[in-house]
Amino acid sequence: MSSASVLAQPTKKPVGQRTDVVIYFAGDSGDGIQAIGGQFGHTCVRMGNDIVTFPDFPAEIRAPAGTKAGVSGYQLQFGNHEVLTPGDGYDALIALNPAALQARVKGLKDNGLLIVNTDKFGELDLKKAQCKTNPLEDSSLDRYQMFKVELTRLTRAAVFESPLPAPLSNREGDRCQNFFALGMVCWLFGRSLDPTLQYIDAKFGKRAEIAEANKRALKAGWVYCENTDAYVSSFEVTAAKMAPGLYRHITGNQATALGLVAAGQKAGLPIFFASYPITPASDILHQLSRYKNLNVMTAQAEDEIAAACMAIGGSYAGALGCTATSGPGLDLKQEAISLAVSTEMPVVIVVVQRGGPSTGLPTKTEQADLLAAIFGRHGECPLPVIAASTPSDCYMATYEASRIAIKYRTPVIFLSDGYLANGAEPWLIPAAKDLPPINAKQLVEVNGVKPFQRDTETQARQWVRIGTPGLEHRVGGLEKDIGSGNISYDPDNHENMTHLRKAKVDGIVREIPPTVIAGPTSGDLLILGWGSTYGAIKSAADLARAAGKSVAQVHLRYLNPLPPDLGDILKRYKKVLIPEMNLGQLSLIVRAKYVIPAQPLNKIKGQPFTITEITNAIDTLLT
Amino acid sequence: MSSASVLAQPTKKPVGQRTDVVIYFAGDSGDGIQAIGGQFGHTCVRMGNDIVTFPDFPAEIRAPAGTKAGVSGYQLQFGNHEVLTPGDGYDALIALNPAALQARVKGLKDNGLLIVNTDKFGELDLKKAQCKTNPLEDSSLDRYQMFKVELTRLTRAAVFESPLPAPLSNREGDRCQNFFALGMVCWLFGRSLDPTLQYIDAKFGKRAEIAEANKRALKAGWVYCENTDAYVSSFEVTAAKMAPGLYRHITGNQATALGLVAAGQKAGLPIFFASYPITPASDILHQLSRYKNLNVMTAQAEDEIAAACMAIGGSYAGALGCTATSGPGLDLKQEAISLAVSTEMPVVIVVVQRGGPSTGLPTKTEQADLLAAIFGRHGECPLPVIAASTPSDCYMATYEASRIAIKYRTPVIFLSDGYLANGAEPWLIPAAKDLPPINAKQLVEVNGVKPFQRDTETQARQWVRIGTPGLEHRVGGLEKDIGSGNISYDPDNHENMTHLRKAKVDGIVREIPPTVIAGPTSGDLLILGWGSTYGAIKSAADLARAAGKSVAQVHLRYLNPLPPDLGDILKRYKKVLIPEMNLGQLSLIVRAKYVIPAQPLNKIKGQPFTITEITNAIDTLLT
Amino acid sequence: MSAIQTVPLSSKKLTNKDYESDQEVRWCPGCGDYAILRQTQKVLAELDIPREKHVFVSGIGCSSRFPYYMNTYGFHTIHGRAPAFATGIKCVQPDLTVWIATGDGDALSIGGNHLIHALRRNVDVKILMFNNRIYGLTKGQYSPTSESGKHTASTPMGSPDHPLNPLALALGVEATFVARSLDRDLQHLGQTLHHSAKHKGSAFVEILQNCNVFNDGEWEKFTDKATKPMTTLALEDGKPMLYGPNKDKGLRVKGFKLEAVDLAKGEAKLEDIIVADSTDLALAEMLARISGKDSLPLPIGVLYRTSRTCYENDVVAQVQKARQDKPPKGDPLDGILRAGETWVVA
Amino acid sequence: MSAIQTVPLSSKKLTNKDYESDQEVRWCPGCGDYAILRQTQKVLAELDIPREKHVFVSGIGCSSRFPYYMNTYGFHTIHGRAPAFATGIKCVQPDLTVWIATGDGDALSIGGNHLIHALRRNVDVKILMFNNRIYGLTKGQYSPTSESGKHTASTPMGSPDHPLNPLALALGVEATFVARSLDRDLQHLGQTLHHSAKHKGSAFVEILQNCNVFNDGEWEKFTDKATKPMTTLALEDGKPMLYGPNKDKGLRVKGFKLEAVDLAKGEAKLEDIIVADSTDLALAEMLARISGKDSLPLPIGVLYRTSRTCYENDVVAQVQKARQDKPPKGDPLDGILRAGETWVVA
Ligand SMILES: Cc1ncc(C[n+]2csc(CCOP(=O)(O)OP(=O)(O)O)c2C)c(N)n1
Ligand SMILES: Cc1ncc(C[n+]2csc(CCOP(=O)(O)OP(=O)(O)O)c2C)c(N)n1
Ligand code: SF4
Ligand code: SF4
Ligand SMILES: [Mg+2]
Ligand SMILES: [Mg+2]
Repeated sequence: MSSASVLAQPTKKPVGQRTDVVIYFAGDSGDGIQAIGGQFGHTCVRMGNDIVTFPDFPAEIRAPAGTKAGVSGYQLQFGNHEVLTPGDGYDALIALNPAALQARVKGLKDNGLLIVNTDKFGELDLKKAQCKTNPLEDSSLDRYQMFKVELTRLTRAAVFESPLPAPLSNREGDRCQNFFALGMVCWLFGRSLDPTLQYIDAKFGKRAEIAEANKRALKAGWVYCENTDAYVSSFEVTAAKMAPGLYRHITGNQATALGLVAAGQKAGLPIFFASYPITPASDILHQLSRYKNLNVMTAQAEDEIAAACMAIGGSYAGALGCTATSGPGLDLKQEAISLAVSTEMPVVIVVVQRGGPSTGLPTKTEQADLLAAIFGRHGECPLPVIAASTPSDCYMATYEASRIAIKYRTPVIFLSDGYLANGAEPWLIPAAKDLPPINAKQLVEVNGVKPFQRDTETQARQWVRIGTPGLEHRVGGLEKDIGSGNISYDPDNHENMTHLRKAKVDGIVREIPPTVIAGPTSGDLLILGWGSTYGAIKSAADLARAAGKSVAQVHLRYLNPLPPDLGDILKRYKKVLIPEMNLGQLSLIVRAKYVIPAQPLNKIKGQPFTITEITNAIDTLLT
Repeated sequence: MSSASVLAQPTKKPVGQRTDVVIYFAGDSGDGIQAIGGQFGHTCVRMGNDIVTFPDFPAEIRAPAGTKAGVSGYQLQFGNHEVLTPGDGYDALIALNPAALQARVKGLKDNGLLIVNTDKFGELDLKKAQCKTNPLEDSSLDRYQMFKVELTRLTRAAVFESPLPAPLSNREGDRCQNFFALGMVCWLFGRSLDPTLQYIDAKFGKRAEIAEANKRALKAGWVYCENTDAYVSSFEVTAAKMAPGLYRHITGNQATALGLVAAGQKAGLPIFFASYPITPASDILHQLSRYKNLNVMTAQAEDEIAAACMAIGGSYAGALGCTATSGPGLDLKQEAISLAVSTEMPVVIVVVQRGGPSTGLPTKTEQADLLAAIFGRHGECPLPVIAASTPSDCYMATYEASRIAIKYRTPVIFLSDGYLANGAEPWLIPAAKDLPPINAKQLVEVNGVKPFQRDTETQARQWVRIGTPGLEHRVGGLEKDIGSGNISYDPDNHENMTHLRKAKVDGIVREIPPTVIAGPTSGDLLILGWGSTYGAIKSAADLARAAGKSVAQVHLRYLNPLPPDLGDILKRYKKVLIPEMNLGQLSLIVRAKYVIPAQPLNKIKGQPFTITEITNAIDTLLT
Repeated sequence: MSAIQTVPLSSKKLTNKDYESDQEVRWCPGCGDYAILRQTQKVLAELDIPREKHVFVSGIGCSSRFPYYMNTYGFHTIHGRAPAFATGIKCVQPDLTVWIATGDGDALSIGGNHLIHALRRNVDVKILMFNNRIYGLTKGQYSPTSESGKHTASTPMGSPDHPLNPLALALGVEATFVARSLDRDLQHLGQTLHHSAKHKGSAFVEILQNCNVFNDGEWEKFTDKATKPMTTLALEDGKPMLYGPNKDKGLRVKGFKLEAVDLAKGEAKLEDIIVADSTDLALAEMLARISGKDSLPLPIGVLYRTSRTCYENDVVAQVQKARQDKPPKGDPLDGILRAGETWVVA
Repeated sequence: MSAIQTVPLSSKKLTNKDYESDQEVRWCPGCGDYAILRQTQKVLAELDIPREKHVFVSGIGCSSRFPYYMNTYGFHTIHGRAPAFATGIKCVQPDLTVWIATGDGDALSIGGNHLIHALRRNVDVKILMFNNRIYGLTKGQYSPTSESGKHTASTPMGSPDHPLNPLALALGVEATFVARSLDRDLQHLGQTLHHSAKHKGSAFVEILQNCNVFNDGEWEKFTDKATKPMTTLALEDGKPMLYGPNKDKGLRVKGFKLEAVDLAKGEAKLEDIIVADSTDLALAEMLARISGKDSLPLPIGVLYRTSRTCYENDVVAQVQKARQDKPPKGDPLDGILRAGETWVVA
């Protein structure tokens, strides 16, 4: 279904202009925050803005109501230009209860708009939120524009204003509060209600009374702002100049799933995806299990080890075997991945990084699995590692990971993270025909080629279609004779094979296009990044250059092997800054490989970098 | 049982003198090569020599008889000075069949002594060994001193010379061939037969006919050389000047087991050792299960994951939890180790490295698990890593690993390898009282100290004796509040905790004594090593200095954190060479940390370095 | 005995409250886990065991958050491995009462192997498996106990797996105590927990638990007051297996099969009805096979119990025996360092 | 059907020889594995399946070297995980005949979880478990089937573990084919392998195998010609369970227990003797519990078989159904990329 863009709801009040706005919705886990956040983002996109979103929710399915631990948040930036991060400070915070206020008000800019539901500031509410005094009454919020709303009362009034198609309980009525709030926000930022009205119909269509109640609440919120005397004004953000074409929303996990499907289609192979659920990777399994009509098989394994082994078995049998997991699962899969390296099986391992160590912060983002991806297996066990920089970029990154896995007959790790996985952005839908081809040639007949024979360019060994008469052979994890593939304990052979495995992966540099440098090709500072830090780094680098500083940016897709021209590039700058959401993992590799004193900038809070944090680091290094 | 040293068997023939000799015994897996190799080493030791041994056997329990794959070898160097490696080339090779000859003759020095069993060079034997022509007849062995013996016939003659205490089959008689060969070698190198005669009695005592047959064969081998006209001469190696004291033989695995027992004794804690068998680590379990009278509990778990978890459970309950494994098992344990890092449990993880990746070369040695030990877990998950340099050094290294684990409440990885694990050397037995103390203080009463309170120096948190009334608390793998230990999703807290975990491990530098430099304290070349390469590096460095070169040696016990003075030391040499049995893992860390272009020297053949290999690298670097 | 000992306080009588920790309970409102938590706190207060001697070990899952809410010792470990941690704990401190709180995913999917090995070893731990037939914490994928064909987040076209029967599995590996109870039958749950606590050895208790968010109503027909009498059969040793609102239906054996009969309708006499006997393995296996899907009522209570040495007892006994048989002399460490063949260099 | 297909050659009749690979067999002389290898080669030659359609998958262990010696496709994987690899293989190429060669350690210790999940899913693989009650490859530690108290390299004072009963485990997880045979009874072994090959679904075959190096004689009383008639009972569907040199001893049911009776001594009549019926689960469970340690003979042959959809069939069928129900139009990839809500920027 494709739908045209929509226009702003007409208002009678004066409207200001802004180039971008950052909004934060916050409430209880059960308050439907993710729904209205997503819906608001969608509306912005339909109105032609670029957006970046950042859902931020607790690890519990439903943490105790009213507590800070239970706060669910949704941050979103929309603008009339390319938007790269969810934004540093918020222009507006919608806080549906005191806990949400307490937990998130730190991020609101001075003079920012603060919408609070005054009906939720009773004594018990304050206690649950661990407020000693009522923040609405002490002067702690003086530096914000406060917009107090009796959200609960007003919602009820709107919902039960006239009879509904069927009776609804008070509790059910109260559940519509989020849409009342959304209605307000739509008014405030001149957003159309249409996409949301459509959404409500589609979602609650089967229960007309609920749909009607939510629609009433949504409209009431809008009308409330239009009519209220409260001193707040509406802003408008005009449409961004986006490349023309067909767009859709996409999260990183969706893009990852689509990238795998695309690889299967282009390679003419079935996808065999085996996985064990784990936050924040589970959605990839959910997505893929809905693409069976594109020759995708999915299996929920008994654990991560089995998932990896099933995927390898799938590749052995001629499919593109893949699996997805997060940190703890990566640890568990390493032994199997090691077998895939040894037996040269094309497998894609998606790792959606989250806060560690151990169970850590399962719903928060981090980039601390890079070294584990590259070095986390016993023995010399090299494999390619690839990362994506934005949610939609997961599509091409996964595709590229698959292409390399197939071409080089090797497991490839694709590194995503919690921020990419759950973050959404508008995506100019690429055409299938523009994808680079994937040659998934398998040996399907006896033609003089031996199962262990290698491609002279890639060093990839044959991918024998098992079941083919005359090609019967055995593979395994013991060291293999470099020629015949039979077990070999010969010392020289082992050294040769070890070098061969390394050379094969190192040889993938030939796949890497020349490195793109944003900014000057030599100068004072190069910011080198990888993964989801892209947006923040680009914004900060752009700002620095706009301020006349000699700052360039390189963002890596290939982490192993590194691009062949990287060493030369690095040497052209006086300083190199490497921002990472870890304690300096890419830094370690770059320092070791190029023997340069690259500066790490580390943040390890389960939250993406803000632009300001990177700007500050630039300023410190350049003075 | 302690036994006095023994004197050489008196011979009537002239005797030459040597400072050291390298011998290689080779035969079929079923030929008893390991037995006579061990026995010969033992004899040398009893005669006052220093020795280093290197058993080298196939991965199969018993590979097919007569094939190269089935060759079992035992290399041994003995000398009248400190012996550091099993030797580069052999002075003598005892080859009990053509396969053994074919597989090992490469290592025999020119003009070296080659003893062959001519009875085993029939057509079938040659075919099994894949010999096209009979090597005894073509001229391929001309550069060796060949000593052909009809070993089978002579052994039978000796064994059945007169009636035995009970009848023996021909096959059983033939099994004595190894002792005939040993008898010959004892004559050739002026070794006493007494220790072997004692050994035979002890081992076969219950079956007098077998004991008698073996003794006859042993003596016959000696007498054969004494009387034979073959042109071979006997050499003697006088006793080495070894520090006075009580000695024993020890392998790395024995020393590792003893180190753990020592730690338990000194800390006043039970040892709870849980493990899953894997070559070459299994023996540690076997050893420890024999020390139950020293308060050692051992458990054979269902797999490596369970073993690690059991060990952590043991530590949680107040014992010193430990486990041992090899590469594939390390991969599997990483997720559990990550929990031990997060919950701060003192656990010792022994990793006996072997050839990888995957199943690789399970009976061969390698040093390729260093990066996996340091970085192989998801998230930022630091822990101390410690290595041993010789078989007997495993004792102190394991003890130190345990001491640090307990003092800092952290899992510690101790890296051994196949060469250390199976290699034996004489060991001046240390006294229990000389070990540094271990303070294993646990919180066993309510005294105002909180379970998550930290030691101000070490940052170690309390080790609460669970079961103590009033100290009930909960731990887990989710991120913990830095003060209370309760679950915390707070961004700043996570960053603080991440830094705290790193600082705690980094702080272990305070345990590291000043680095010992062998050779000049500044100069042309520093050779930096770790693990079992010690002997080869020391020998080569000593030789280089003797030849007037400016070459120093530093050998690391602490791999993480690295010694605090290492950076300064490295900078004092023009070049740094890092020999490793991997593709440059320590090199990577050193280059990253100190930003110096250290030179890797890599060997990855499942075999230890020879002195020559290191000497060559020195020569290349210094010219 | 192991060297690790703690001194128990003279234990005053405790109440449920004493077993509530200071941590907020973070399950969804309405989750069956609440009832299990409350019953466990109640049962513990009734047991004659000092509070500090209880340890709750868990894996990962909603259910595995359990230890945080118990004011005892607690270890929230990693997914599926709780039995292994518990085994280590028991070997080092055999006098602790070790509980495992686990889910159907944690225990039977990733943790299946550790579970069966703990059970066959008869490690003295009480395993409470909260069976909601779904993965709660990861938001609704099917679990090893989900019925085949089930539509979930990961199986939009239905699950292709045949489910595991937890009780049949436990019996198959010769667990020494196998029981089933319900989150919504507080009294039965309390009793069952009590029995498990009293059992010396591994106790496996499957607790049918409602996940009202991702699998609401899964067990309703067994827990709903209206249907429960006909759909469940509470086993009581020595008593005939009767059920139904008027206790006039019962189970009878026919060949090697169980059969439901109606006494009121004269289909059988009381003497025909099997008498519950939790020591009969073959009977337990037949009962365990009742799925509740056909006409037979689902048995709840203790299906089987037997006694066998506990693993940790043997482990500890070997240490004791070794210390008796080979008592270390002098400094024991010096003793073993010098054991075996040694020689003197002068 | 999956997209992965190969074209079979018109298969000429093959012999044992054709199933021997060119690799040297590297087991210890006298190892029971040799006999199993030879029988398997023989059975394969007799089956109506082209050679290239066989795949042998294994874990790690002496037994797991098996695939190297079979001139078929073979995958020597990692310790304990063969069932998971096999599941992947079967889903992608369901028409292959997939065999798993595994040991008691590989299958039941580290691999226990994958085994039970493969069995309950009924993945169509033939699992040959070489039970030598020891770890051979790692030189003689006890395994999950070793009797408790066993003295081995790792248990000098005796194993503290109660052994697993592989057949009871398999039945506990509702395996659809459960059998036992002996390395030394070539004919019986051949037949049993044949039955397993013909079964559609997971077939679990325990093969009692002698490790003459580390556990010699473990099964001697069941394999030795002299004692075998009294110690084993060969099950044959439809035939009464008779054994003994003169087939005059048999098994009878008493309550829920099996009992050995001597017909010659008049202890029972032929009608009292149970008739073998491999479709009766309760009977199979009782037979599986016979340990061979007491007076009852150890049953060999097929204890149980039933039929159930195979996992991979469902997996593949869902793909087929999805392709029928939602046939991709145009370039299918473009189709899904553009599915859902989209909008045009002009
Ligand atoms: C190694 C690992 N894999 C996966 C996960 C993700 N995970 C957490 S809980 C869970 C399953 C929970 O299901 P269950 O055990 O039934 O518990 P419930 O939430 O239903 O109580 C999974 C897959 C994890 N935490 N660790
Ligand atoms: C992950 C891992 N752990 C441990 C090992 C060591 N290992 C190899 S085979 C084996 C057990 C073999 O026993 P079994 O499966 O009974 O086979 P058998 O040799 O008796 O035929 C073990 C523990 C390994 N190879 N990989
Ligand atoms: S998701 Fe289900 S099991 Fe988990 S807390 Fe919520 S209701 Fe309970
Ligand atoms: S160790 Fe045992 S099982 Fe392994 S090959 Fe030798 S006899 Fe066979
Ligand atoms: Mg569950
Ligand atoms: Mg075995």
